[in-house]
Amino acid sequence: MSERVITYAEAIREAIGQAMESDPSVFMLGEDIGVYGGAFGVSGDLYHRFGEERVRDTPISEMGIVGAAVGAALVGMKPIVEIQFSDFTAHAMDQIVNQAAKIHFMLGGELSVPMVLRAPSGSGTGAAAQHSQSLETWFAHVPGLKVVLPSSPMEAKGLLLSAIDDPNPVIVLEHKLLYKTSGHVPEEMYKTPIGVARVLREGKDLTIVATGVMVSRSLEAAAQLSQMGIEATVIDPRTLSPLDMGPINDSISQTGRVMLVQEAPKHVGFIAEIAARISEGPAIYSLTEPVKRLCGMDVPIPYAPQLEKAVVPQLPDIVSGAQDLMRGV
Amino acid sequence: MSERVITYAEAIREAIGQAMESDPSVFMLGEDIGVYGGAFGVSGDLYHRFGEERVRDTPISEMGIVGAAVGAALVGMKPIVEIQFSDFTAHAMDQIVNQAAKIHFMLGGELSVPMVLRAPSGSGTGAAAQHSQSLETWFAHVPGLKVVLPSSPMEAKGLLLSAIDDPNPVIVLEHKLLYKTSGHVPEEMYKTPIGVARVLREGKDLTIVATGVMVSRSLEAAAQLSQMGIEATVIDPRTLSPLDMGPINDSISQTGRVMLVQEAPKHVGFIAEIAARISEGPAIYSLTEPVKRLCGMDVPIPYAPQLEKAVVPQLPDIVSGAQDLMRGV
Amino acid sequence: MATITPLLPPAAGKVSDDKASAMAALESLLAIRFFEEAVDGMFARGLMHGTMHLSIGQEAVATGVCAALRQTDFITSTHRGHSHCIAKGADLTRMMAELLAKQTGYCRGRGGSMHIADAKTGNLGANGIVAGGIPIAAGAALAQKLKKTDNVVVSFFGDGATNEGAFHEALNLASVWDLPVIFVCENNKYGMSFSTAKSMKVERISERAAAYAMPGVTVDGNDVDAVYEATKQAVDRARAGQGPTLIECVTYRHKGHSKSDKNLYRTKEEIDFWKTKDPVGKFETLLIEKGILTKEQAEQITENVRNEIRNAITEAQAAPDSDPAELLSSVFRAVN
Amino acid sequence: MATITPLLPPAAGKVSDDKASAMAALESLLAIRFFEEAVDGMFARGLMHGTMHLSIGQEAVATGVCAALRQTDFITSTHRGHSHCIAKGADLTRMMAELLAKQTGYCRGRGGSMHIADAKTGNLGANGIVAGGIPIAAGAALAQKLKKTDNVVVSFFGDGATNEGAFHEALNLASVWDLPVIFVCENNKYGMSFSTAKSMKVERISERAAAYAMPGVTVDGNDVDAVYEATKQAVDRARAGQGPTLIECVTYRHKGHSKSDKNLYRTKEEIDFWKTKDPVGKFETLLIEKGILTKEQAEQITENVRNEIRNAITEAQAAPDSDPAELLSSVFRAVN
Ligand SMILES: Cc1ncc(C[n+]2csc(CCOP(=O)(O)OP(=O)(O)O)c2C)c(N)n1
Ligand SMILES: Cc1ncc(C[n+]2csc(CCOP(=O)(O)OP(=O)(O)O)c2C)c(N)n1
Ligand SMILES: [Mg+2]
Ligand SMILES: [Mg+2]
Repeated sequence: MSERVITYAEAIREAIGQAMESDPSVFMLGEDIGVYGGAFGVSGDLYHRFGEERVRDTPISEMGIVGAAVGAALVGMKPIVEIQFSDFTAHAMDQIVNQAAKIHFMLGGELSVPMVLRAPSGSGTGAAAQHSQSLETWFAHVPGLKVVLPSSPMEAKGLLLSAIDDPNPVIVLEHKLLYKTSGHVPEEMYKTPIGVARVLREGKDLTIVATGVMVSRSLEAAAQLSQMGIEATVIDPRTLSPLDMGPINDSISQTGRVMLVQEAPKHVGFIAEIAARISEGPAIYSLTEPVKRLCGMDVPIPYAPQLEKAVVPQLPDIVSGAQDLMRGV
Repeated sequence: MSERVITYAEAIREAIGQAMESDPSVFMLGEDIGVYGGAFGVSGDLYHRFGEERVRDTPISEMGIVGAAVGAALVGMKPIVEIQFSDFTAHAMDQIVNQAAKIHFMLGGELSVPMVLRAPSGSGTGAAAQHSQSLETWFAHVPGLKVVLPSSPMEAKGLLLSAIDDPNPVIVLEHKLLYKTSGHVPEEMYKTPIGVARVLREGKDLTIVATGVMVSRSLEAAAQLSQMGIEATVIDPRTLSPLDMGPINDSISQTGRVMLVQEAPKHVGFIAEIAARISEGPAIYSLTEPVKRLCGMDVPIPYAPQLEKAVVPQLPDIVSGAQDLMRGV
Repeated sequence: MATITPLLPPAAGKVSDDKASAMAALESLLAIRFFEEAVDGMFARGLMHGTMHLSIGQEAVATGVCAALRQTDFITSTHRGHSHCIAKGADLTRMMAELLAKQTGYCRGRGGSMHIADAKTGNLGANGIVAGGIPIAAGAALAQKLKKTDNVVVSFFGDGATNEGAFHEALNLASVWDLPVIFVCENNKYGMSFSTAKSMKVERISERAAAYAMPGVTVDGNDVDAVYEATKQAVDRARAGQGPTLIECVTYRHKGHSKSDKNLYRTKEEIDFWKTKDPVGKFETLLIEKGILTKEQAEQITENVRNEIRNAITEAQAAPDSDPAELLSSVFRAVN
Repeated sequence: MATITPLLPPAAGKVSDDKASAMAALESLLAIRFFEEAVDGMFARGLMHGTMHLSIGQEAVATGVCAALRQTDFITSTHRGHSHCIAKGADLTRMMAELLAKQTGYCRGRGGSMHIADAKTGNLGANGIVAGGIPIAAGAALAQKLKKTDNVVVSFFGDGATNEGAFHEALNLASVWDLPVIFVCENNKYGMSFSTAKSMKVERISERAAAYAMPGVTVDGNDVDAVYEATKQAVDRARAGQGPTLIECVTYRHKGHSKSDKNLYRTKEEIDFWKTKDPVGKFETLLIEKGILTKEQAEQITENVRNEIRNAITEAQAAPDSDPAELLSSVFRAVN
């Protein structure tokens, strides 16, 4: 029997549709998610299947709609907010950080905010600096938020179903370049646990830890490296908060070399946390080379295609980064 | 001749007053900075000295006032925005991050945003989770922003004068607990360079890198440690973006041990960047112990005094952290 | 546990016409007043921590509004939230315990004055962020609509809050979705030190309702009856699916904005003038004048409420301090 | 370098009454139309990258507004900003070069369609954030007040933008500070796919001005004269220190929201109806009818503008691609 293959966008839509079918408290709200089907086509036909009450188009007011989701969640609904581009979460940081993330703790534990916030993240579409950021670092740093970055259709569905089920606010940063990529996704509802990293490939020479769109890029790089006789382990943390260091530490104890790959600017980016944890031990004792970070440049994302490509790690950068690490340069 | 001693709040006020005297394009705007004198008394009598046009009370609308500062800066003014508590920058992230930080680059270099955003940061006043955060990580991660954390009256004045003079947006996060602390501050206008770390104390046994209010706390700890025969170097990066690793690397090459201290939650916090840079070399080769981070717990800041103290590093924590590091535990 | 008689609407007409409703309202006014006077005193004596914002002078707003609500209705509140919390029916002991940073407080000592919430009475929480509760109220109202309940949500906020973007976005959402929410602005003429005369150009905040094609009314916020009547109308509209209303209640705070206020921005004359319009005394006098209560009965109620507050303090002080050991495990609700 | 005759106000009365003013306005309308048709075509042929938002059908707004401005006045613009940029006097070659990601483009290829700014003509920038430019406009106007110039600032934005908090906060600041700023809403009836009928309950967006005690007017946004007259009045008020105005220009975009729009949310009839109200043809016809221009002169202008656009494309295409080597050094302006 051949495995069913669907796109990342379809996987997300399927997860939402199944959750809405099985739980009447689940609903969606966001800009242009109705008849338009979502800026990236994610909500698609959900509007036609579930109607305008549960697939709720909103005026352009990110703070308001995230706040509305917080309020609905507080009284027992399970809202899924779509923010059209993750960059626009900048408008909703108060509701995300000062409200959603803190309410359960700050108000003493009786109330909670079972809300999911999904947003397309990342560069690569020529949309320039205000539509291309990778802002996971902000959210991962905030106690009270869980943060997941699905890197494949399979993860997209499973992580989203976990997020919807979670009684806490979960930020799901999807990657624009992944929406049209395909992969096997089971039809039934299944959950990918939040807080568990995934080892995608095992190799003895070096450990690559990558997030978001860098995961598939790193896997491709690993395949090329393998042709050159370099065998890389590739690990996707999947969840940035909480972070599962187990497989990363284990792998480094085998390989002694680690390269951390993220699209976001390097300075004070999420991946520094992994470097920091390694530096605190135990993995530091296994290192035969310093840690290597391969990250976005510390610049806003430019428009021109050649500039945009230049500022985030591309396949050849990952390959040559790994080669450099193997050569100790 | 005895040195003049003033408070941190007075030092900031003096810097603003001198800048406003010497440059008519400098003005202040913020909530309750006029006759009230500022929520933490920083603007004090500036309103009476410079009038309501240049010390401009605003309606409660953080996004609007930061946006107004961006607009004024774009056409040649030098606004200094006060955000009453740094937590409320959550409302202004779009203007700070999507506008101020990116304009110079994204618009091709002709325009720039010479704006200063000052905000009181940190915990310790019983104001609970929405009034006590340390959000420097967010800003430090954004290309196009400079971020400074003055840790003494002397730095407060000097860094602020550099910030006002800088043709780029600079975020100045002041610490609430420092406002009433005193120290020597020269009367004349002087600039503390942005992007240069400061070594406050030299010791051969371990290197302590601390930010914000943790700097003075670490100095106190170092004094206690010295009594116990442990000599610590204490370094204040002062500027988180751009970050000066030189003195940190130099010191580690002498001591072989490093403890990184921040108030903000540990997970994906700024100080991880320093650990990451160490892990990338060259400092990693000098380490005789893994890096140690001493940070805020990954929880929102609680109200109760004993809880609030428990969640951020206190003097005894720094002392015992250093002892642990010396003992290799 | 220390509580007062829950507010209840009059059988018909005004609160001050109906004995049971009027007595409960008087209890509410007094409880808010005495609760806050007590904490003000404890604060001054260094027995309390942090900061706090008192509603002394504004008690009629929360009282008049909550008299029109059911326990299953919801509210969102503000940094100046004791009055809303009490009027919605909170346990005074747990409130006091929270201010005293006790384990038995509403927030287990994690929130303090600015974050008290009470799931049981539908109080979705005070809020340290000006206007922060307004979109949340819209969302809670959206949930009522989706769940097809006939509960309503009241969002309390100040005059200053109406200059925030959150106010605008939330009112627009409530308007276009016909949500069962009532926006109650306590216009006490200042947002901290900044007067409404300077922070906005409209004469009346209720004029802002027109931007959302929503009814807007202004009432005397020191008059329980007036507040109740406006709320009742708005609640009826909301329950009938006719959407939101903005109610402006004009009032005044007698005390400074917070503990650190030197009151440089308003005159003694202005404060004294407003003290003559004190909502608590005014309502008590009205009831006596109308013959709803005798002076003696009023004194008895006063004494009872004082005792409740004293009990609340005693009980709260006896409670254990909040516990640092449980902090790390309290950030997230456990996943089943 | 390819430019058109700069817009200029009529000596008196309407734009369409004054030959020089009218001819410049026609050039502006045509330049916007042809520029966008050209880029639309290049996009379709895969010669352009990213996304883009066209103002085809809305040209009269930017044209009528900018006819009332001086070069030293400022504008802030939007994601749909080509028209504003052209009407304010930008060099068409540098605009085209930017869209083609060239080093000679206004942003050196770093910004693209959504971020073109032109310091020389006072264009403080298009903006990818809906309503993002509105507070910036207020700030630029505050600077004019502080510097005691008599320049004004125009902020362009869409109907959808008026639901954002940024709109509310900025209009309030402009109001309380009496800033020389004119808020120009291009109401094209949709924010992406969401109609104004659904995104707000007011009939006219200009009604929202009342929340800031600010004059608000609605004009036919497809009529250069109407837009000009309303703007002129507002500019006069602003220059005289009498504060801001909100102008709603009712118009329509013929094309989809952006390149990826399937137009599922509006009918063909609606689009066709609005095409009959095309502002460019309408203005040309008016001028011919009024005898300001002959048909031949109009054709000549059309041909000239077409040539300018062709030149712009040719020049832009010949320019070098933008240079990755300078990126890292371009994030900050160097400190002296
Ligand atoms: C977003 C935000 N901005 C500023 C503050 C600081 N602050 C707390 S209360 C207050 C005044 C609020 O005024 P108003 O809404 O009129 O309420 P009042 O205090 O008069 O009850 C201010 C400025 C805050 N808590 N949150
Ligand atoms: C803050 C923000 N939210 C959402 C978007 C996505 N978006 C871009 S344009 C647009 C529609 C804007 O509508 P309107 O203001 O009416 O302008 P128009 O496109 O009709 O010219 C949307 C939703 C954005 N760019 N910024
Ligand atoms: Mg007020
Ligand atoms: Mg529109």
